[in-house]
Amino acid sequence: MARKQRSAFDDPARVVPSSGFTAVLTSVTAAAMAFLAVFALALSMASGQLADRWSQTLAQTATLRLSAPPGQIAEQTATALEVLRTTPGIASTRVLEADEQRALLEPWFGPDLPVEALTLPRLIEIIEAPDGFDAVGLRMRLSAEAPGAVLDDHNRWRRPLVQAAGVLRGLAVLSIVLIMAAMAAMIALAASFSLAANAQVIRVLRLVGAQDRFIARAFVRRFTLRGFAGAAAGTALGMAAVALMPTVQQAGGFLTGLGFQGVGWLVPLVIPLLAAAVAWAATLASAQRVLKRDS
Amino acid sequence: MARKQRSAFDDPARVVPSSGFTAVLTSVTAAAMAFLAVFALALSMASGQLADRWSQTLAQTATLRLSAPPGQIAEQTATALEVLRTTPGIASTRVLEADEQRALLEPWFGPDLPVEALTLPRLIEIIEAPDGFDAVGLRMRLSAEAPGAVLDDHNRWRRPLVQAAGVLRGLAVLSIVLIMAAMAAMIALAASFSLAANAQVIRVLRLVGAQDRFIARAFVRRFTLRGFAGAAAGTALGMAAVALMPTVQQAGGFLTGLGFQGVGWLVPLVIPLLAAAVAWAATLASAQRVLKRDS
Amino acid sequence: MIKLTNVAHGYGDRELLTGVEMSIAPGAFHFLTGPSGAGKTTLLKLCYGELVPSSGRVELFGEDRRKIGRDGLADIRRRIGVIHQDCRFLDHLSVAENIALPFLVAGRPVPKNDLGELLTWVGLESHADALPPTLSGGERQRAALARAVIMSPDVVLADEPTGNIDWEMSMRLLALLIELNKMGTAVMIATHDLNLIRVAKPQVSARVLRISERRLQAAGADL
Amino acid sequence: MIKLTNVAHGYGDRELLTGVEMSIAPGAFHFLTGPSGAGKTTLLKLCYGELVPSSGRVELFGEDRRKIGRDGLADIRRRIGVIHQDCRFLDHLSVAENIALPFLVAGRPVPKNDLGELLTWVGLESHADALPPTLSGGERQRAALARAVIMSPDVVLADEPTGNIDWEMSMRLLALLIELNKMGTAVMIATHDLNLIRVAKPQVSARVLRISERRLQAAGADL
Ligand SMILES: Nc1ncnc2c1ncn2[C@@H]1O[C@H](COP(=O)(O)OP(=O)(O)OP(=O)(O)O)[C@@H](O)[C@H]1O
Ligand SMILES: Nc1ncnc2c1ncn2[C@@H]1O[C@H](COP(=O)(O)OP(=O)(O)OP(=O)(O)O)[C@@H](O)[C@H]1O
Ligand SMILES: [Mg+2]
Ligand SMILES: [Mg+2]
Repeated sequence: MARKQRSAFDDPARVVPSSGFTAVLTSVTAAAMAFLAVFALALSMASGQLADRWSQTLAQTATLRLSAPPGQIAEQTATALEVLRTTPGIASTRVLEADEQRALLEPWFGPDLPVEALTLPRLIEIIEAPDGFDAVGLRMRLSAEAPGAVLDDHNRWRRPLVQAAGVLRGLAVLSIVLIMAAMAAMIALAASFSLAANAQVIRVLRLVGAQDRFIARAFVRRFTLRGFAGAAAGTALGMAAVALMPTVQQAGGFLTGLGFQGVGWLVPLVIPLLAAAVAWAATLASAQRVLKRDS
Repeated sequence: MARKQRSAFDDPARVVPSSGFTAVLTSVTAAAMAFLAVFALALSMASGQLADRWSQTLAQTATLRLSAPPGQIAEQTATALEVLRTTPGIASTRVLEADEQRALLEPWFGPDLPVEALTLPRLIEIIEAPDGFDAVGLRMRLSAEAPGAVLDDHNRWRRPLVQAAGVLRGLAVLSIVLIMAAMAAMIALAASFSLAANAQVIRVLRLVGAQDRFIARAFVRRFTLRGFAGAAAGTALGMAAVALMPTVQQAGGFLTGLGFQGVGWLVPLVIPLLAAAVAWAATLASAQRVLKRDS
Repeated sequence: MIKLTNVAHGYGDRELLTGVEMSIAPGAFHFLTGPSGAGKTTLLKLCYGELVPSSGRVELFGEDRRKIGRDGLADIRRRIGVIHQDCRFLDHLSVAENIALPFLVAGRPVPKNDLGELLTWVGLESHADALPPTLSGGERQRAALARAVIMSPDVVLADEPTGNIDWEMSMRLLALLIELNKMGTAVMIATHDLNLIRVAKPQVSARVLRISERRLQAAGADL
Repeated sequence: MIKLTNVAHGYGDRELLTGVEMSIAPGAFHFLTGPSGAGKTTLLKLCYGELVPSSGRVELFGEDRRKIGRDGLADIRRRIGVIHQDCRFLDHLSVAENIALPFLVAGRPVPKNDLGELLTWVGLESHADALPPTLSGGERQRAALARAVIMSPDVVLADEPTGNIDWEMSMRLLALLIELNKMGTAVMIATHDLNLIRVAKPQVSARVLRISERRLQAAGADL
């Protein structure tokens, strides 16, 4: 049995045992769940970033196709460009060169396609601003001002990927919510178990005239500190583990590894605070329950 | 204090308390971790399926483009088809019709493209067998027998997605490994804590002449059963929760919701067995440690 | 200060005490005897409010036990020093801290001098820093007595305080209780040790109560 | 059967017992006295192997305590019935189960008749199904005694077995121990109750040992 460091003469809260397995229990539970929570956070943030990149890469381009008799093509191109320029949410536009058009068509026709000989429509690449533009409104304006222009906003291609990204993010958030809930539940359990294990201590304190307030305060302080300390240790361990994870190859800019970016490293720091809050609430609740029960 | 159901007269293992908070502790820990593990499993399997679909959808098609003088095109097409037919790993091939080619080109040229007037290359769609084919070998054979044929295996498109799918699956496996490890650690901890809390029981048993074997057996049996029962309950709850999850919209066949498919429902059933095994090993180890320590 | 009127108590169906009339006035000195299992400990628990009677009325310092809230009970416990039969301590605190516990939980400063004197009186000065589990049986009882009296309570209720103590030390503890009683503290001692009662009787005007057939009676002249 | 040769024991630096020579032969009847904290419980713990002496040699049934493994110690415990000073029970088992515990852990069938008789003898027949925490102090001690003797051990070591029991019941337990002793069981009782010793002396040829100034001595003629 280890001797305490400070005496209860100086610090009345020491009437609650600090060592012993119920104490370790709370700390270790908090640490383990915090460790898991850090990983869940990392996963959630990584898949969030992944989802963002996918939406951005695929969503922020569109194409305008202009077919018109050779005499009108230049005029309609200018009109269309003007329309695009004044459409909010479009960052830039660019008329594709013949070479680029050939490159686009090469998979289908081979390099020998006589692009010059064909009455190919003119293609204008549109780069969206982050907020995107109003495709329906743009289509209406175009049909009025440049009837040969057809807008292709790649919706067909991007919808499934944007949805996929959304689902991914949803799964990550779900798992973090689950782990946080499990953490809260386990800490609460550990705190009430510890309190139950200290029934003997409570009896002795009652016998010598301790008021509920005094007993509850002593327990709540102890367990809040323990929950915080345990979760802090677990978080630190988890962050160290995440930092040491081998970085995944960035495949074509599509993917990012597991890990925090920049200020993202600050996010896991809420975990110990959360754990402390949970431990506080759980201990207070079960202290009041236990104290009320045994007369 | 609840009375026991059966008497220790009939079942000597009852000398270890079955109720009380140390018992509940082990069961509840096992249940909570099993619950989490089920979700991790579901996540891992869902992302595994997601990854599989992505690889399949994108990886299992390829295109062969044949450009040749009009007189040779029929002959080379026949040769190429013959080559493809004899290439292992190709499930089927199909020569694209003019309409289909027009549909493919429409986004670039509009519906008015005079396909008939153009010397368009012939396009052959290749459906791979699940194992895929040897693209390098096929290219070599084609260059010898049908020099106008160019194989496009969509590698450019599929590589990032296949890698993305792999990373996703990796993250899911990582999280399941982490949760399983946490489950094992927590059950082991709970078991040894419970044993420590029963130091008094061990002392009494020693006093009346119980051998280590007897004490260890009583504890190990108890805790193994508890770990199993707790984990079984947690698994059942987790599976029920997964089954009740709203199914995510299948976006373009790319995505699947969180859940188990067919025999996948049997996989979580290993969790209680694993928990029981962990509880067994942990209790045995700490029983032997505790028993050895207090002489 | 403590008054029991027509009190009955039992566990489950089994009635243990019935029609108990008793009162502890300031300065009283009572012995409580009766065979093992008669209900001595139960009666003491009724007196310090740990048990609520099945029927009848228990008044603690003028208040009906049934109407006393938990904080009120805590206040009352500070005025009653209890020596429990299976002396309960906080095993993680030293003997000195355990004895000073009533001061600690009341948030009052511990009078270190009184504590030292008391430790010496009960012969535990060399065990002040020991942990309770290392104490011998008699040392535990003496520590429990010290804890019961440290706050100079109005009443001391002692349950079998000399069960594990040799005769010499018993006399010393009895002397301490008698001295407290002379200063006005009411004392009630549950014991099966008739010799202790015989020795005490000439020194204080002690009343001897006996539980017999579920009733509380004044003991016969055989004591 | 139990033999202590030049045994010394202490906790930490503090030496409690020194140069102890003692042996418990079959059929012997010993009393052990000494002031509170003298080391009576410690000496008994040495006798049933819970403590290993700081120096000297303890022989239990012919074997050196230091050479006895844990399973060997378990076997020896089945031959020694111990009544612990703070009677320890398994609180989740009934009183009857607790008393039968030595049979249960030995994997032997419980002789229900003997158990019933024993319960009646110690006056616990109506508490057979109660849980230990509900027992009164004296009832606990009686249950501990019943558990110690149920297996008809070769030696019974009783630590303060009558501390919480009234005189009448004490006499009854003493009679039980004397009867066992007459059937060959060695008995050693640590007690501070000199009356108990005085009553027993005429009935059995009891030796009275006394711990005084860290040494074990035969008690003087004042008993
Ligand atoms: N919580 C309880 N539940 C049920 N029965 C109880 C409980 N507490 C005590 N008893 C029973 O009530 C009876 C009286 O108990 P109590 O402790 O008051 O006796 P006592 O007079 O102090 O005896 P002793 O001298 O042996 O200490 C005993 O038979 C005991 O078994
Ligand atoms: N584990 C321990 N660690 C330290 N000191 C101990 C330990 N056990 C006992 N002691 C001390 O050793 C001394 C003798 O203890 P022991 O229990 O043998 O006394 P005893 O003769 O049985 O006394 P009593 O009649 O009061 O029961 C006491 O002063 C006690 O504080
Ligand atoms: Mg009692
Ligand atoms: Mg002792």
